[in-house]
Amino acid sequence: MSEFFNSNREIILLFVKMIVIFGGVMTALAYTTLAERKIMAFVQMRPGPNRVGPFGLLQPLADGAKFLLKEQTVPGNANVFLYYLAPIVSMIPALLSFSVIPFGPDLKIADTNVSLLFIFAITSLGVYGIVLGGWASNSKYPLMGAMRASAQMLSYELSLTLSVVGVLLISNTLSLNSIVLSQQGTWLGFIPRWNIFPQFIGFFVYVLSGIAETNRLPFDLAESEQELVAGWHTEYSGMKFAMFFLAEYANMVTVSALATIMFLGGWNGPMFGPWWLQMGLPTVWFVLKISGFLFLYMLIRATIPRIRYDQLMRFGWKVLLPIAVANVVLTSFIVAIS
Amino acid sequence: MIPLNWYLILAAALFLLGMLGFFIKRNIISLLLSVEIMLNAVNLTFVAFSSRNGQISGQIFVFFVLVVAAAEAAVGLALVIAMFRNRETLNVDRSNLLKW
Amino acid sequence: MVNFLWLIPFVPLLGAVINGFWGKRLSKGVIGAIAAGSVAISFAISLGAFLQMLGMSEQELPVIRNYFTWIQAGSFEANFGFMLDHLSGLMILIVTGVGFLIHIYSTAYMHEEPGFYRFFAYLNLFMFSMLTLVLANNYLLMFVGWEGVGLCSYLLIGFWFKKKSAADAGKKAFIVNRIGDFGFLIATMMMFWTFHSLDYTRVFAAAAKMPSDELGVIGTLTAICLLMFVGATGKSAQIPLYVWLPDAMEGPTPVSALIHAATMVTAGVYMVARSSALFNRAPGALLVVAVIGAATALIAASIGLVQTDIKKVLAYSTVSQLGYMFLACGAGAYAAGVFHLMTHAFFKALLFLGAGSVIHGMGGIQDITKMGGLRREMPWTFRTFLIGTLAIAGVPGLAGFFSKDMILAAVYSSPHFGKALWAVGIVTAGMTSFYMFRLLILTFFGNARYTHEDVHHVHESPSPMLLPLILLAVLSAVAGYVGIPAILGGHERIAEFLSLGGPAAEHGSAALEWILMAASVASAGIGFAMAYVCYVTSPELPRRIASSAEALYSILTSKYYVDEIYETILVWPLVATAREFLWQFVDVSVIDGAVNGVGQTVRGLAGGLRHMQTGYVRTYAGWLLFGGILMVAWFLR
Amino acid sequence: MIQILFMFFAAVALGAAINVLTQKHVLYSSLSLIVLLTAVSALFVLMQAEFLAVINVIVYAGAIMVLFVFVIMLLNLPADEESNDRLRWLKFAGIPMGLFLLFMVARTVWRVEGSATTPEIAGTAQAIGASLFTDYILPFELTSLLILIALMGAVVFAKKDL
Repeated sequence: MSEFFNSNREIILLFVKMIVIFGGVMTALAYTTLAERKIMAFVQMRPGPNRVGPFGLLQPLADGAKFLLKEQTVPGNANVFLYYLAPIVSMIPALLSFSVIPFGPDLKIADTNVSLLFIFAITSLGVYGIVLGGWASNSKYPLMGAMRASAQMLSYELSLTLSVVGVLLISNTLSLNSIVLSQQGTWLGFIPRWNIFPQFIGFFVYVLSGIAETNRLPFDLAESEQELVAGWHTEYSGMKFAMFFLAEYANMVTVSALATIMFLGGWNGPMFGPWWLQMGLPTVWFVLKISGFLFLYMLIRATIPRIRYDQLMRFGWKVLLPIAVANVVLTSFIVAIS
Repeated sequence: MIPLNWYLILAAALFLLGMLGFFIKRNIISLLLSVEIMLNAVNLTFVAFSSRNGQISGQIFVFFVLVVAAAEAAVGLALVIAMFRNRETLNVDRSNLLKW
Repeated sequence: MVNFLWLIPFVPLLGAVINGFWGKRLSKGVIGAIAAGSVAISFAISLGAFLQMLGMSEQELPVIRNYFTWIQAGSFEANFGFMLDHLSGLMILIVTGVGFLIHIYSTAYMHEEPGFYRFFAYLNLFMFSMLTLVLANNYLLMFVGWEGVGLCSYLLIGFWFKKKSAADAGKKAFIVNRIGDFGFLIATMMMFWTFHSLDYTRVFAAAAKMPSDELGVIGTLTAICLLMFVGATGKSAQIPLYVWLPDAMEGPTPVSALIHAATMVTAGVYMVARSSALFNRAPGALLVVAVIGAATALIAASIGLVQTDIKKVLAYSTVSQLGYMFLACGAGAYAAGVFHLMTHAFFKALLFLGAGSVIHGMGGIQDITKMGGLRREMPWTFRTFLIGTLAIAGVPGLAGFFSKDMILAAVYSSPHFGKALWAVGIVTAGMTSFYMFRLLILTFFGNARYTHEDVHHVHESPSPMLLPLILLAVLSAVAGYVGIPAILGGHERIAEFLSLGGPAAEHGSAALEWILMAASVASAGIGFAMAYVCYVTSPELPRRIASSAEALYSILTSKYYVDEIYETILVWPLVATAREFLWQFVDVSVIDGAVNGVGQTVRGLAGGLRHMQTGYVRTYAGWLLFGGILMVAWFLR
Repeated sequence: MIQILFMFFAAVALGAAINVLTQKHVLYSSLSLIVLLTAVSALFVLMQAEFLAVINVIVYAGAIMVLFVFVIMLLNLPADEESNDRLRWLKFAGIPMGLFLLFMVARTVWRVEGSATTPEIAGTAQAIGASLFTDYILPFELTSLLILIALMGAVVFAKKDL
């Protein structure tokens, strides 16, 4: 037995990491939904879910059970194959991107020298789930939602990608781990060397595009309840709907994690205590930063009204994209002369 | 280590499939898709040769092929939309006015 | 001032540019001021440069300024550069001085013309070209000026281009000049072939090392000189290319005065004088120059005897006088030629301007048989015209006398056919005197032969026209004093000044010179006497002579049928060949046939091939594939 | 191991390509093409061209194919009808000829010997970028021009009142 462990240590370690990360992520996603509902309730001065377990803490489990037990409906005239395929296509990329995110100095499944691009590549595939879901439902609201979503995600992907180019120019690598490492230390002894300070324009663009990219308010035109019922997943129910739902939250977490890595120093943070604490602290910092980010997301959702579709497009192409490009030019200029 | 031949034959097969598609399909979007298959086959050979000959140039060319493919898709699809608006069909055999 | 040499041509060019591009929007006063002012500046600079040059020692001369390399190709190099020496200094003074006066005159004369700005743009452009011609330091740049003046001459002759005769005259001048220019161009090429340079200094230095050609042998130098002289005959209206000059009188009168009397037509003389170093080594060419000059002088004068158009008389007179100048050059007396060039510029400009004044006063009538008695209406014109006539006729004391006398003396003592050429010169002088006094008498004396229906109000010209006349009259009177012959106590300063050495001609004895001078004065007197008899005392005499010697008279009035002969032997065959062969056969059958044939072939082929264009995308892709397979097959072969 | 991966992805690519051709509806063809692209990207990874693999997915799958799918949805196309035109027999002539051609090409290609001595190079972003911005700077700039022209062309073509 111990021989097996010794000879296959790498692989076993990898499997352990995978279980830890995905298990953690899935749990976290479930509780993110609860957190969102709670925060929304808090903002709107109502209690929120508080019936299932203490403070409603078991609510996600109840939700999950409900999703599993619901009847699987398929609309008439729907394209059944694609109808079933869509949630899977949505879910897989959303989870796949976690495989390269470093949750701590060692707590990562893989780190390639193109991790960042890998995440962009994977998330760019996420749009297919939405598009296919909307089209396969053979229903007008989902179709419109899907069209909006695809156009919106294509548009904002540009500014999203361009906004991090500044960071790349500074840190000189595409590996997420190296980017985190490049943000270690401090300026003047107390300001952390986070990219958010030199790259505040990029951060600003990134946050806005990230919100749009994940179809969150105020940019949730693809599923805007008041116009399109529920957008592309109007016709979905049960577990298939849950997968869309989880994919959306997973994307939120991915975007937040990326923001943390790119701009907020990743798992960097004050280190103290005994070795076992030091092992866990980076992950704690990382999760805390992500949580703060998610909190920002939810706060924005709760407070800012939805904008119109043409405004959305105009904002993306005429405001964010030029700013992102200008930021790239400015940064490269500064990098070049320094 | 995979022999270069394997890649080349795979690429040739893909290219021929793309070509075949171009000849037997009627939907203009299918034709564009076939062209994309052919471009991918070519990309594959480029990368194969680049990796095997230790020269980065092949990968650069793939980069350019991607750019051309993007441009082609943009213009091609715009044309598809225009064509569909005017003729209510995407069958290339129905659009044959431009002849002698 | 020699440092501003380049300004001399370029100020008029600037004037031409301003007037040419924006003249339409400027008022006539401004246009005239720009045109005349630019020439005045040019004249002032010329004068300054000339005076500065006089103060220079021999070693400093000639002043050469190379501004930039104009053409460089292989061993060939042509600079854009100017050269100032005594000859070109004198020339620029004549050109700018006379030119300035004529510009002043023109502002009044052309005042009613619609193309006022155009006229002055051309005139300034002409000044630029002429000054470039004169100042150039190499033959190629001279050629540029040469062509430039030709162009301006064409433009100005055809100034009234709506009149067919004027347009035709312009074309005639241009085409005839092309023949001469062709000769000049070939001469330039031969020169480069022989001397590997076109710069005056280097050409002359190289020529000085070459042996002189024998008389009667056409060596390289002789060939070059003869070809250059072909150019000169075109530009300076010598036999056989003189035919354009009389027609050129279709242009405005100031143009006739400036271009076709005073300056441009003397370019040939200038060129021969400039190339004296070459001509001196080609006695055969010199002889040809002399003979052609003498023949032109005689024939043109004889035609002038019977002309009735005031400007035509002066035109033939010009041709004749130019012949005189070439006669002098041919005799090796370049200085005399240039001297006559200068005096002629003054009095002929004066005569033309006077004629213009008359025409102006007569409201456009040019026929002297319809004039008469104008000296009362136009006293100042008459007085100046009289001085001009006396000057050209060779009355002692006036400019023409000295220059003509210098020429005749030189010709008499020239080695080849000197006496015969002298005799021609004397006869010509007599004829000149005759037709000039005939002109004077018919125009200004006797009774008015015009009716007041024809001419409403004969009037004296305005002062801007009279002022140049008076100045030119003064110059015509005194210009000769720079060349007083030795026997009259002078030094022939002009000859020393120009120092253009010809073949050594031994001066005759003082007695001989007296005799020659007397002969020339006598011939002038005879001419005057005959004119007086014919047109004052017995006015019916000319008609009787004409009827008794009808054949001769008709030959003269029809100008020896030269135009008709040219028409028959040159123009008609050309036109016929062009029409029947080049047009009807070569163009229609061969060229059009080839073009149409190509078109038909392509069309036929395309008619077959177009069926390749099925309109199906797949077919095109198939052809593409086919081509690709061919290429692959080629590489795998 | 790597051979197995190659075989797997090659099979996926070929299968996807065949599926592109055989599908009646163009949307399925598009989706199949995405699979093909992903497989080709995986093959790129096998050849250590990671950067290109990722770029291939981003550009092709993430943008170009989205555009295709978008257009297909926009036009709401029906499945291809079986048109009975004069060129129908081409399909049946084409397949054997294509196979023959494949055979010929394969026979030729089989003799190609990759020089095993030269080391495989990794297609990192750094290596590609360095080459792209030095040796290929002019073509690179020209592609931007090409993209701009294509952009304008697309805008013009897609206008309503063409």
